[in-house]
Amino acid sequence: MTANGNQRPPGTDEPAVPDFADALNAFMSHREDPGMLQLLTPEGALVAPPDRTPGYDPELLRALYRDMVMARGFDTEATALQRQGELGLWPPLAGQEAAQVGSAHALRADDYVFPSYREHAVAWCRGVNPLDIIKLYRGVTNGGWDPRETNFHLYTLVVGSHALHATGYAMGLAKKGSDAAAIAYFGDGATSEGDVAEAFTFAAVHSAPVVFFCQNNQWAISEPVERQLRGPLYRRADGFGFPGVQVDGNDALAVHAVTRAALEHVRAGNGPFFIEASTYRMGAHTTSDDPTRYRRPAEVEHWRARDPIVRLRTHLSHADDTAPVFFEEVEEEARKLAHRIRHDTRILPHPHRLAVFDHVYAEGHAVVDEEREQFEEYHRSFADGETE
Amino acid sequence: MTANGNQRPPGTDEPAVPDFADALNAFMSHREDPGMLQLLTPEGALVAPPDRTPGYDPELLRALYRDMVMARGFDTEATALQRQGELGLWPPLAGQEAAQVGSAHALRADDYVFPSYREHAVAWCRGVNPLDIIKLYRGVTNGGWDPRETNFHLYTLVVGSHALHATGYAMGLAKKGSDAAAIAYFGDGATSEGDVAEAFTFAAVHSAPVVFFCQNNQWAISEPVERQLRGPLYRRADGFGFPGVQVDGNDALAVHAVTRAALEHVRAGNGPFFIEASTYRMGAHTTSDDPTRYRRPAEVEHWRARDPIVRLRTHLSHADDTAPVFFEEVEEEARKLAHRIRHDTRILPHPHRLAVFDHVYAEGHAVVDEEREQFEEYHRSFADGETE
Amino acid sequence: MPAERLTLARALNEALRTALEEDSSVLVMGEDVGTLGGVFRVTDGLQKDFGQDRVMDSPLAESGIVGTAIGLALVGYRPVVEIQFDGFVFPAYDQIVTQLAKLHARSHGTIRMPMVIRIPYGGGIGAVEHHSESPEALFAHVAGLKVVSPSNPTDAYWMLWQAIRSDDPVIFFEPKRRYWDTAEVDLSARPDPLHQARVVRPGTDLTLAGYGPTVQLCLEAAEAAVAEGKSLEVLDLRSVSPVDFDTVQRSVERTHRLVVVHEAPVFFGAGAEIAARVTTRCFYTLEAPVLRVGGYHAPYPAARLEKEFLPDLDRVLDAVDHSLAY
Amino acid sequence: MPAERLTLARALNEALRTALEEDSSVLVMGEDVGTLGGVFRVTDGLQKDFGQDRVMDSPLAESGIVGTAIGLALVGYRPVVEIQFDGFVFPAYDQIVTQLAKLHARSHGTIRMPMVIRIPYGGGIGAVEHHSESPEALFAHVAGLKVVSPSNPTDAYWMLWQAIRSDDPVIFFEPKRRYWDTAEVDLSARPDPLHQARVVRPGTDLTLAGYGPTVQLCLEAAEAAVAEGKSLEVLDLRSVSPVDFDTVQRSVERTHRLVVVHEAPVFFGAGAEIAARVTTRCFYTLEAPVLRVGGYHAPYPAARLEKEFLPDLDRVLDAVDHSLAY
Ligand SMILES: Cc1ncc(C[n+]2csc(CCOP(=O)(O)OP(=O)(O)O)c2C)c(N)n1
Ligand SMILES: Cc1ncc(C[n+]2csc(CCOP(=O)(O)OP(=O)(O)O)c2C)c(N)n1
Ligand SMILES: [Mg+2]
Ligand SMILES: [Mg+2]
Repeated sequence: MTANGNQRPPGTDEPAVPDFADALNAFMSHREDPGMLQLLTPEGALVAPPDRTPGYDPELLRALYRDMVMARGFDTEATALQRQGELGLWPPLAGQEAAQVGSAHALRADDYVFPSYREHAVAWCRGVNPLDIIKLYRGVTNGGWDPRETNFHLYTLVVGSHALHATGYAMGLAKKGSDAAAIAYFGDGATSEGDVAEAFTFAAVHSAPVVFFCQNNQWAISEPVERQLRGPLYRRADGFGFPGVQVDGNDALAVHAVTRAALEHVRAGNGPFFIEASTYRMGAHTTSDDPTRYRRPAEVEHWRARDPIVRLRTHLSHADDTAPVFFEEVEEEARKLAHRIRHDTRILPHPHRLAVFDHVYAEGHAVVDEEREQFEEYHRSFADGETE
Repeated sequence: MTANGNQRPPGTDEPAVPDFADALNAFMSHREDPGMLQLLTPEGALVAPPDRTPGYDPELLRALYRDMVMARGFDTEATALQRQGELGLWPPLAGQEAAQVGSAHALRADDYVFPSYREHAVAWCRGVNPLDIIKLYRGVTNGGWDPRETNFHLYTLVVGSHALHATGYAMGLAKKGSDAAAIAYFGDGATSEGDVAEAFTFAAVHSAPVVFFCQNNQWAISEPVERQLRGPLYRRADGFGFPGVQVDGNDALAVHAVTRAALEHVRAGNGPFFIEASTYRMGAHTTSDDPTRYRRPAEVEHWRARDPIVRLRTHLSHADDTAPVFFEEVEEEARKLAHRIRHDTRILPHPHRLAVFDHVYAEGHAVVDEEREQFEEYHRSFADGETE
Repeated sequence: MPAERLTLARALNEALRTALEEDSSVLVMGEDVGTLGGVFRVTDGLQKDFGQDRVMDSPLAESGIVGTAIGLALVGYRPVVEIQFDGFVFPAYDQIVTQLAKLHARSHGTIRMPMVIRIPYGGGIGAVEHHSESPEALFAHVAGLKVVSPSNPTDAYWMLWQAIRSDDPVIFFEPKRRYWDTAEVDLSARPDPLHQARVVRPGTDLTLAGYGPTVQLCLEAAEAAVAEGKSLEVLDLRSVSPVDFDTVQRSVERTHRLVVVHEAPVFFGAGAEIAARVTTRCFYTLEAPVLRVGGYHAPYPAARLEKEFLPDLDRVLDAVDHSLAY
Repeated sequence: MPAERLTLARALNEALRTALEEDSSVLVMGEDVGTLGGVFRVTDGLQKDFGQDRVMDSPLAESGIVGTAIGLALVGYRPVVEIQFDGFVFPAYDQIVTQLAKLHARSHGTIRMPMVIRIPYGGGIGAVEHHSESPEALFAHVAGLKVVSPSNPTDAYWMLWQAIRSDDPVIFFEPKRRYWDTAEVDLSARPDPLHQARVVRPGTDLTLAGYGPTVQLCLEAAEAAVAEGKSLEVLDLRSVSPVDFDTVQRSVERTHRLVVVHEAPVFFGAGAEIAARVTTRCFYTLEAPVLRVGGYHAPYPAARLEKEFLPDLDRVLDAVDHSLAY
């Protein structure tokens, strides 16, 4: 059992098969409009017969479904905790579960993930303890977990800056002769930041094994995607000399397939790969945000009908005859997770005040030492810890 | 006569004709390989017959030729002046005359130019006094000219940053309802900077009337273009949602035609346009540079055979029967210009020491005032100006 | 206009509104400043009233925002740029430091850069990382920029209005934890000059100098000190570049002691420059070294630790005691 | 290794070479550091000897260079990054300030950022704009970074070697106008701790403190002052973050007077922090305010004016006179 209470060690369910990318290409070339890749329709039906659907595997789909439900359970609970004043802030993920879980399941354990701040479902799949994410948004820490344990980096809040870290990391992997890959998650808005473009350039020039995974959730806070860029976004990569594809980000199966193909591509030394997963943030940008100020209910309704969890559930129950007990068990597991999180959040210890001075430097700094000393002295000056 | 002693007021020789872009398109679509646009071969022959060559006009070609020779004369003289210790630095332009003069002639007087630091030929065509550029590299000023007089902005040395200024300027032009355009000149290396990518995004989203003119001279100091990007470069624009083309940057006629079409495109409200002019810096990056450390003589020879001035001269003398006296007159003019520059450079006045404090702020600043006062007081303290 | 009770955020909104009305070259731009009215609602309703052409939502790219604003200024506009939070100004730092700050000097005065960059700054609101910083010293060191920060709704209104009318680039730091402070704002009173400090509470024993969010804290400290029989003078510096050293000097000549309070880390912070210069000016007058209360040389901590990091009443009074003990 | 006569630039080259030899995780990266060997030839020959995989020419994008170096550090490398000139570090400022400086603290110490950012800085070489600046204060204010600057070939060698071995990010400012200074460098002597200041010339009447390019100037001033019967002590601070205040304090306790000299503008410069802290530590010892000699609050001027802007012998001696007149 991993840190998050998740039975499955992260990312081991789908070892890369060398000809998967070929299968995906064959699938794409059979389609009339090779635009956005979709394997499951919003109604839960397969676009092609199972034997012509790359990576089709009901077991995998149930694993994806389970993690999507768990992630939503966690997310819903965290949102509630914020409303109750237990968290300072929460950026809800609801709506983006297929994009995150589908891609995360395509990763190997030794791949390294660079998330932004909303990748709770990816974190879950990697085995990060959800409570560690809670800690961050509760204001207990600016970090939360040891990235080396899960190869899931700390959240990065400065939009786009981690795309370069992923690129550098991937350059390093290649230098070391490893066939692991790096993946950077960022939003549609992030693609405007110069750092993302620079990451594209460096990754392309160095043929770095990095997948750029963009969740185009249609909004950067209040700005619709048309105000951020002139699309189509997935073509951005071509101008930097590497391939980019658009995938239905609410279709976990398609996301999984395309990410798996992308990872094969980059592992083979072909350089970076860009994925635009078209999805939707069903909730607010964060709990501080009021999306009714900038988007119409009809739009939200339109996307609610495309809920990625419903889609997969429909498919599993109709096309695959998954037994109802499976869904009940998953629901129950998610309820337990939410309960555990609620409980554990409330008893999270307050950080020690001296932690302000911890780890500013690895090898010390005279000014920090001096200030820490004065700080301690100052607090000692209050009799009997009256201000503790 | 304008400030640079150039008879022709800048940029008035070629009023935009609405269907020029169509003519260019027609030309392109008749070609087998619609890759790099070339109208004049390196041997000086027209690719298509004159009547099917967009914008073909011997008078224009002579005007281009004249300015190219003048610019090279100026550039050669400035390089010599630097070698003699009269300038601190000089970034030679030799080899890039066709790209610069061809594009500059397509501009209107009310268009606004944002150069980097090597656009001496564009400056010349805009009517900037060459001595003002000399001043900059002599270390007399960090500016040199009043951009409002020629709509030629100050040189920008921080690579790529002016691409955003051009975009903002163009956004402002559109806001004002003007049909003028902005053009930003930068190098192949500059395309790696985040600012250039951000400029592409802003320009595309705002449909700003700006032409991005990239002189791909194959090198960013010692780094060949393959170490900077994965090409082809002209396709960069497409990924940002606007057109980009590659033109033979040593073919002044083609550069002129494509820039004219690009300007029509942006003026019509279609948003930005990207031009990659493939050319070569025949000399050093700057006079501080030693290109023999990083490039092979064969490469330099290859490009020397593609000298843009020779190409145009060959065409004019063979295909157009331009009289030899024309070339002699132009040479003589260039010699005179060089002579004037050499003379005027040597007598350029030293700036006044108090200029250090000038124009730091438009509305003053107490610290500057205090420091200026102390500075004056300090200098007064030396008796009889002994340290003057 | 008669006096109105306004929050600091609302006063800023009114100042923007007034500037947009008075001068058609004024533009407002930034991330989410349009439909949303900004994450703090400082630009609320402006796009509705002045249109998308004058109140523009920008793509998510700070260098792009400032860089295009420079271009807009070149063609005659007066852009008022919003950076969403203090910690997100750094992608624009190059444009601010190498371009915006220098263009006037480089052009020998022919180009002006009448731009305001509004930055909500400082802590105390329990925010996540990068949302509570005080980077003013990083701008004050750069010649060509002016740096100011209002402490109350009235100053917020007038200082922003003045900053927008200024032909110099002004980095305008808004104390975000004071956004919801209310005060009677007299929109018809004539304001002080933008860079003039103000004695907000006279006193005789020691001078407390703050700006932005710490002025209120200094006032509370002065009030608390009364009980101990100490009379503290409080200065609202209002401007960090330039600093109104004349007013500070006059105050110190009266009180002989100075404590500077800001949220930014003390090391290389604004207090250092104030201490250095005031000590030079008042070397024989000062009866104690200029003391500084501020953040530590550490990254701004997680929200649950911020009260340890931020100057508070006790820390200010402690510094006052130290100073008076000399 | 025996002592060798080396220029400062060559000493840096030797330090890089030593580091590349000793530790296979050391990488050198930056614009033109490969084939060309850097515009100042500091990386000359390294790519030839250590290969393109360890000495990498980077695309022209400073944020990209530092950002990818962060990723390389995460995967176990020790990148030594070159920024071509002082004025071109600002596009990387965001990565340095919000990422590089904070990752160790954010990760509660589990991540280390053993990165060196080499920046040729300062004026005096008649360069064009953006090629002569001294932005060290803009880094020293940022917690998580260390900032050092050597003044001579021996320190250049040892300090760079130490900086590369440090597990903290070090901003390494190289005094470009001293690149061609030569000295006998003993590559086998044990170096002082990286952040320790050094008394390079003892004296009794006043302390002159400099770092990087101004140490030599301070020494010349001390020499010139002898003729006037003044004995000046000269400190080479060597480190700007942290500053070795203990050594400064001990010196000031002996001399009672301090003048700080740096090329950076005085306003909000390193001298301010030194003045503020030393005045607090030595309040009763100082017989004059700490005076500062440095650049003005103005953009670095065109080359033909730089001698007006830069501290020189006369200006240092003038400050000494002012201090001694108290
Ligand atoms: C450099 C930077 N600028 C601004 C912000 C404030 N901000 C946080 S999230 C966000 C929008 C991000 O949109 P997008 O990239 O589409 O991701 P999403 O939130 O939709 O997942 C903004 C503007 C930031 N965090 N970093
Ligand atoms: C931001 C920035 N980084 C580095 C430099 C140093 N530098 C000056 S020119 C140059 C190469 C530019 O190459 P390119 O853009 O191709 O233009 P070219 O010089 O070839 O015309 C470099 C690295 C700079 N001026 N600005
Ligand atoms: Mg989004
Ligand atoms: Mg080039």
